[in-house]
Amino acid sequence: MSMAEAQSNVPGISDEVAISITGMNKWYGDFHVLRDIDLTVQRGERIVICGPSGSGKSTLIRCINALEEHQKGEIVVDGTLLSSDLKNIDKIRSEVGMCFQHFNLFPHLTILENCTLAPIWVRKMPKKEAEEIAMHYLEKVKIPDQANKYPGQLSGGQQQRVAIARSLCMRPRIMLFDEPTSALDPEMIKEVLDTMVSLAEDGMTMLCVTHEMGFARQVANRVIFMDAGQIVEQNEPEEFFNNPKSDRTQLFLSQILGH
Amino acid sequence: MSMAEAQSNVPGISDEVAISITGMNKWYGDFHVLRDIDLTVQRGERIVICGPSGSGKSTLIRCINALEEHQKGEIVVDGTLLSSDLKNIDKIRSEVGMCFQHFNLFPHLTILENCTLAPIWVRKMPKKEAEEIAMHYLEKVKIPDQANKYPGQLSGGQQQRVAIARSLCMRPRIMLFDEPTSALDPEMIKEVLDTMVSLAEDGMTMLCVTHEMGFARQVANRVIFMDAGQIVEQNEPEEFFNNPKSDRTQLFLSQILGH
Amino acid sequence: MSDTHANTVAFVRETQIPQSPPPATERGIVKWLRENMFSSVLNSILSLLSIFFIFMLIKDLGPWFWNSTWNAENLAECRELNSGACFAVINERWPQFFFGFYPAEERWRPVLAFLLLFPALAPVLFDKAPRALLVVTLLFPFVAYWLIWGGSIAFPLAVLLGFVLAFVIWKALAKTQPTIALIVSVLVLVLYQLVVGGAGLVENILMGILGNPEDGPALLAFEEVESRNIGGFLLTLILGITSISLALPIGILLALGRQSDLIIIKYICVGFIEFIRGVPLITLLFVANVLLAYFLPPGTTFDLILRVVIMVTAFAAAYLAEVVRGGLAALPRGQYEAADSLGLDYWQAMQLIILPQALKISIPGIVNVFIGLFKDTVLVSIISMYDPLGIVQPILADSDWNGILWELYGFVALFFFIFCYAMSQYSRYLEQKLRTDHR
Amino acid sequence: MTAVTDHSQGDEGFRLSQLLYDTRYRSVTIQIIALLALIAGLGWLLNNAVSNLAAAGQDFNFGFLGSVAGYDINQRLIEYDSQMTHGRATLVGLLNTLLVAVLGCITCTVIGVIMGVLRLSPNWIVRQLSAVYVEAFRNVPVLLWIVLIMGVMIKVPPQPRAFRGDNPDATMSLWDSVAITNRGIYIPRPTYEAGSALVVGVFLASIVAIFAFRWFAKKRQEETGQILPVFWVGLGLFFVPAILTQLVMGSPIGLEYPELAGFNFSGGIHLRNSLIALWIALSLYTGAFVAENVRAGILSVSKGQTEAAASLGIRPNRIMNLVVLPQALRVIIPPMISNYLNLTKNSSLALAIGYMDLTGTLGNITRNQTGREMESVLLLMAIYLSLSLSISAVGNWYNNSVKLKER
Amino acid sequence: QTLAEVQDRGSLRCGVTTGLVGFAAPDANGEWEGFDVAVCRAVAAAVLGDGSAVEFIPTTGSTRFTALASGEIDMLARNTTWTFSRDVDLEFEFTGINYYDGQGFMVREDLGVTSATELDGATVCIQTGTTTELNLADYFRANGMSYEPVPIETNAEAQQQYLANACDVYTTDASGLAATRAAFEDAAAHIVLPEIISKEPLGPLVRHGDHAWGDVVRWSLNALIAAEELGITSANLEEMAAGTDNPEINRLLGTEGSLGEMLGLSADWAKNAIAVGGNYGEVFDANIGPDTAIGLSRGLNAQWTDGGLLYSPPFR
Ligand SMILES: Nc1ncnc2c1ncn2[C@@H]1O[C@H](COP(=O)(O)OP(=O)(O)OP(=O)(O)O)[C@@H](O)[C@H]1O
Ligand SMILES: Nc1ncnc2c1ncn2[C@@H]1O[C@H](COP(=O)(O)OP(=O)(O)OP(=O)(O)O)[C@@H](O)[C@H]1O
Ligand SMILES: [Mg+2]
Ligand SMILES: [Mg+2]
Repeated sequence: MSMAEAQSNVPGISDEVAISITGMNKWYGDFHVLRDIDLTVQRGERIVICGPSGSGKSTLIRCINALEEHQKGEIVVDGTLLSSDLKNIDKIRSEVGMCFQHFNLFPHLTILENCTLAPIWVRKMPKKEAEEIAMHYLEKVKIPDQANKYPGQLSGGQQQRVAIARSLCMRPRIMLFDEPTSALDPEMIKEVLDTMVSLAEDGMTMLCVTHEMGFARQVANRVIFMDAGQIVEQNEPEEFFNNPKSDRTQLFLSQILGH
Repeated sequence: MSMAEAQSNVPGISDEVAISITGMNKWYGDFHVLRDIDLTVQRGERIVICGPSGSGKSTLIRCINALEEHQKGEIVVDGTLLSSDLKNIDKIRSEVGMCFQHFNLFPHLTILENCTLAPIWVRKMPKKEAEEIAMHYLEKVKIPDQANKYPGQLSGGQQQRVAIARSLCMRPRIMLFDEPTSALDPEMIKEVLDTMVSLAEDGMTMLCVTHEMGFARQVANRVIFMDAGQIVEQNEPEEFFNNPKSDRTQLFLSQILGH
Repeated sequence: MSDTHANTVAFVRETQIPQSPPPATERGIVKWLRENMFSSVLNSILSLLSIFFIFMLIKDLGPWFWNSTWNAENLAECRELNSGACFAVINERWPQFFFGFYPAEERWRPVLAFLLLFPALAPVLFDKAPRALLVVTLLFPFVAYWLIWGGSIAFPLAVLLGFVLAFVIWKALAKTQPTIALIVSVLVLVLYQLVVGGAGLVENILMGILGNPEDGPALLAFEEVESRNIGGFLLTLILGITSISLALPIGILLALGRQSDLIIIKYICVGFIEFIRGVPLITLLFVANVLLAYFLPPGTTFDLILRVVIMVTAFAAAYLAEVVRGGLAALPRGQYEAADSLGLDYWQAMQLIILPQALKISIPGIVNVFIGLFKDTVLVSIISMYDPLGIVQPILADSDWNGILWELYGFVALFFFIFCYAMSQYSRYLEQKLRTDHR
Repeated sequence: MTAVTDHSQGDEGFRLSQLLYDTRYRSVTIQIIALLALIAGLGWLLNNAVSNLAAAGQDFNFGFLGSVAGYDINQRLIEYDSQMTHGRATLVGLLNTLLVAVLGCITCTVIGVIMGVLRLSPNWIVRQLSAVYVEAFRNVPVLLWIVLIMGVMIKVPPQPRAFRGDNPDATMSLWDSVAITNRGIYIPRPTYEAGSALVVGVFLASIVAIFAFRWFAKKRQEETGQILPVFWVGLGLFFVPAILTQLVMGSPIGLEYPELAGFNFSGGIHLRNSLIALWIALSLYTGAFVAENVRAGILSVSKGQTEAAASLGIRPNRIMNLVVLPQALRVIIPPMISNYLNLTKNSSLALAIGYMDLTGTLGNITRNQTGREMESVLLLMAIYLSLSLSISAVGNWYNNSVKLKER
Repeated sequence: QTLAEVQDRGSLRCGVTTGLVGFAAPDANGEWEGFDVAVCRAVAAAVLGDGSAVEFIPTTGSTRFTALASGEIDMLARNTTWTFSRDVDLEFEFTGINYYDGQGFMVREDLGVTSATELDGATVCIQTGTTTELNLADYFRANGMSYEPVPIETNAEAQQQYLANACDVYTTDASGLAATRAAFEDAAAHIVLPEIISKEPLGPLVRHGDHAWGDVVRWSLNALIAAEELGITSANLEEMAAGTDNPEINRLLGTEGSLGEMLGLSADWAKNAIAVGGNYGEVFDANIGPDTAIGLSRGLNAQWTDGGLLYSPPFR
């Protein structure tokens, strides 16, 4: 556990464990997607996951949120064991926020309604209060003036920022991002990354699947490289990019950073 | 004539004019999309067109191929004046190949059939011969082994390469590309760009709408910047990227290259 | 060539070229005709053929319309007066076309109910209508029933009470246990209406207060009108509107069931849907007319209209389920996942996220089912109900109008055309609106 | 809903609340409740039926199908008279249903495809006319069309006796071969005399030849690239050889023309009003829906496909044949199948005009004459259900076989 | 128990034809009138004392038995032939005969046909689901003739087809033919052929097994017949009801004995029944008699005393 110890010295990262995954395995039918995943995430840690397409990055993230069920091993999120008990699932989901590649905003609701929906119906918050919170986070992602528009009226970058705000409104303690910028035009990627950086600065625990290596260098405490359903390498960003240990990582990095 | 002269010294670029556009204007209803376009392309020249969304890049490219008709001005392709004469249009289309952003492969035909369709029905080629040519170009784009699959079974990058091969099978003298990589995942962009580079090395005349600036630097003879339906700036790539003259170009480049 | 940029190494445009108007292409009728009717030889031939066809139609049908008669006692008189159509029959029999054999002096009641339909429908059809009108929508079924069938208001009130009761229970439980709340409230409703006889009990109490119209004058009571006497377009509308409004929720539930992971529920729904869709509506009407009595406890007879409504509803619901299923399937998976990841439970996700979108997508299909259902109501004429088509029979049998046909059928066809066309245009409007919505 | 099925937690022991809160048991609970409710409901209905039947002193058996029917059926595709059984009458009705369904499916497709293509025509007036056709038929009940067309059939054409006399009011059309009367249409019936086998043989051979030529043309194209005019040659092959043989052999295949005899025409084939009215009404009505599907199908092929083909230099009519239609078909076929299904089911409205289809025989006369309501209606539904299921099974099979290959 | 139901409900549900002028058809106001309708009204009057307390439920040849069996109607008065199988197999109870009929043929006069035996090859309009359909098949078969049946659902459609000459012959009960012919503009151009090919005793029927109700319907009909025989008319009804010296009249009208009580009805049940439209003869004359457009003569339907078949069992 030398690495975990090393990290706990970094300011903003506490000793508390936010997510702990032990011996987790997952199959789709006969296809073994995730194999023996062990991962411990400290509160306040910011982890970037990368790897080639199909390596199981999304699946890993989605298992943490119980969007997919795993078949073996344990996932403990914030002290709650992820089991088939609906109550536990609900508890975990309301502590874990998630942002998808394609934003998945609700197109029939305004931005504000998108953000207040879950607080009102899940947290049973009064509408007024929910709206105040929503406006607070919309300001944080710098689009308070779009609150009454519909998602279809915003650009992709704005939509992704709304998606982030929507998750934040549930005041999650952990945020998961699944390639949040890969569906965006080059001009819009920056807006979203900036938002994520500012989240990171606030000390939010983050797990982020992304290929934006600039972002990884800038904010990650740890970079995890996955291939064929396994964690192949994990390290601090500097080390990871400059001295990749495994051949597979080297190959991957050369492709990504290549052009 | 300094530029043309300069270019004619570059190996592979002849003095022959491949495309010449003079005073071309186009309207969609009342909307003036292209304004006074003047452009001369030498045989063997490789031109990259860039510019903000909606500036009329696609429209320009499509006018050259007679997919859209222009209302004023002249387009001469390979010595043939583009008029409403069907014969001229046919002639031009069989000399000009085009690749679309969304590939537009025919989903009900195999890769091989996609490639042989036009040679068989337009060039009235025997099937055997058409297939040989198709396989030749499929090898060139490095997917001969997929020949009997259907487009839906290939990845986006592979599909785009098939689209390129399909155009090449008609042995065009000019290739037009309309954002060939913008619908692709990062890892696949490289495959397609590589294919295009190798085309360029063979001396194909190319007009390419793209925002891949790496590609522009590497292969383009000239970069054209369009805005609001007009050509704002054109120059050799080095000059263009390092010393953009117009403010509009500077702004655009700063955004594109920003992150 | 182009000196503009050929002279400069790097071409830089300094000034903007202004927008200019499109070239004045020739306009006018001649151009329009050439482009739209005579663009090629084939098109010219087609145009001429079409014009000839229209000409023949007008030549044949025109005089029939121009020389029509609107006032006559019987067909013979019509024929004497004029050579064309004899619309006098419509003139004489229109009350039957509209109301069947509804008592003449009570006809204002269905008319009033029909007028009330508009405020009741407004909040459903147009999202700009004031929300307060929803109350009218909810009360409309009861008021309309009372107006059309008459009798004391006690009965509809008693039934309404059952719904209110069920709603209150649902509301109370829904916060904590949505699934159970739904089941319990439906159970309460069923128990109230059928088993315990709550409705009858309450009805009697209310009658006690208001007075029983059968014993003498009573408050808030109309003369009762038998289902048998209701006919014509009134019957069509009753069947159509009731079945449509019942079929929609049932269809949605069936669609959700069919999409469900729960195997047994899924197959129950699939079986029901496929069975209903596999047989002609007319056989279902046979069942309503003939077999239903066998499948109910001895002695329960209920109104033929009600029986037909049940069958038509089941029929439409099965078709609706398929349409809604299409809408559900068209939603990107991400919407379900986003809802899940926010912690919404199944019913919340359905109600707040999935259904509003799925229904929007399926509106054209839903309206098509409605149109089909509305048209299908004429099938009840086969089981000898006096719907607009059925009412033609006694007119044909009348010696005054023996031999008349086109006028009657034409009138009925016109009515259906107006209603169905209006519906399909409305769905087009919605489609259009939803496509541009939020963009 | 997704959740974890990790059975290592089973050792906590089972709590009742898990029935509701544990995803593993919750679904089972709900399903069992639903199943119980279903069984209870069905049981209740069945119980009622049994006791009602008992109370009415009736039993439930299909023996009546074996007893003598006693009624006549005017249109029969197989041998039938009033002394045969109800079962036989049912079969006659079923065949009549199939007849009108098959005829209707063919014509509605032809009408629908033509109208659907015309709706996309650049010709304004044609577009408007086909729109009027589609709207008129889609928005008026099919039953009304059936009775209306039946009315036309009865009232407009001349009566058979109008053909009688030296100076008749009406004459037969198409060189005295077809009689259109208000009792139906009489068309010639082919008669086969000596030598006719040869004509038929030549005709069959020329059909084989058409396929052979197509095969040859394809091969030729593959080898040399030359494109042969398959359509015109095929058309010629279809007609010319058989007609030549017929002429050379001295017309061995004759036609029996309908003639006035007694009250009616006799000889030839009699297409009854009810059949024609039902056929026309169903075809026109369903054709309107088919037209919409065809239109939607053609529109569904994205513009990019046409553009890609155009940019390869392919001509517009070839683009239609090679690129657009093959793709549009995949969109058109599924709704087409449900149109065929609807047409088949709507053919049961034959009842209204006395066409003796399945509903007319089993569902109406047999049901009434025997009083076996329950049995006949259930049997009727079962037959229609199996008809529908087989149509959709065939449709789905076809649909799957042309489905686009996806990743 | 039907009797109790009817009394509870306060109205009688009576199944009639969808429209056959003279027998049962709604007029322009939706008022039903006709010979069968009169039977319904008489029963309603007997049971409820009010001849207008009837709901008329139109049925076609193919829906009528279902309606009765399912309890949708209390009785069926729709020129229905009394046959063995309907009585025994279908489990209905015929409560008497209100019209002795037989199946006949109607043709256009200018067809030149004078006998049914000349109908070989004719096109015949026939209502489906009726006994006439079966009789027709038997008749042509027995005489070795062929015909082309044109099946139709209702009398009105038959009329349309026949008038348009889509069929040469219309066949149904002779009474129905007369009624149909009467509705024609040019009734004289059509003739009813002399052959009557079947016995068609028409009468009201009820469900089997409910004998109390069957009795009520049976004796209401008999009351009308007996009234004619006994000379009771709507004109002299009140006078007779005051008491006469004929004990049978007295028993019938309830001034003597307790027949009404035995039926579970009031004592003046028969008086009410007769009061609606008069006795059988009056009903006949008013709806289908020689003075009406339908113009049927009494024929077999005369009282037995006049050489007809009408013969009411004694009220005793
Ligand atoms: N629902 C599913 N059923 C079966 N296989 C699946 C399913 N979802 C994903 N897979 C497979 O699981 C593997 C891992 O998928 P995953 O989406 O986690 O990869 P990823 O690393 O996120 O890739 P990408 O970078 O393309 O998003 C892939 O091979 C994929 O094909
Ligand atoms: N068929 C059309 N009808 C009307 N306007 C059109 C049509 N096609 C394009 N336009 C408009 O013409 C302008 C130029 O479009 P064009 O597609 O050429 O832009 P572009 O530079 O290729 O943009 P992008 O980078 O988004 O592809 C845009 O404003 C667009 O909205
Ligand atoms: Mg992924
Ligand atoms: Mg573009």
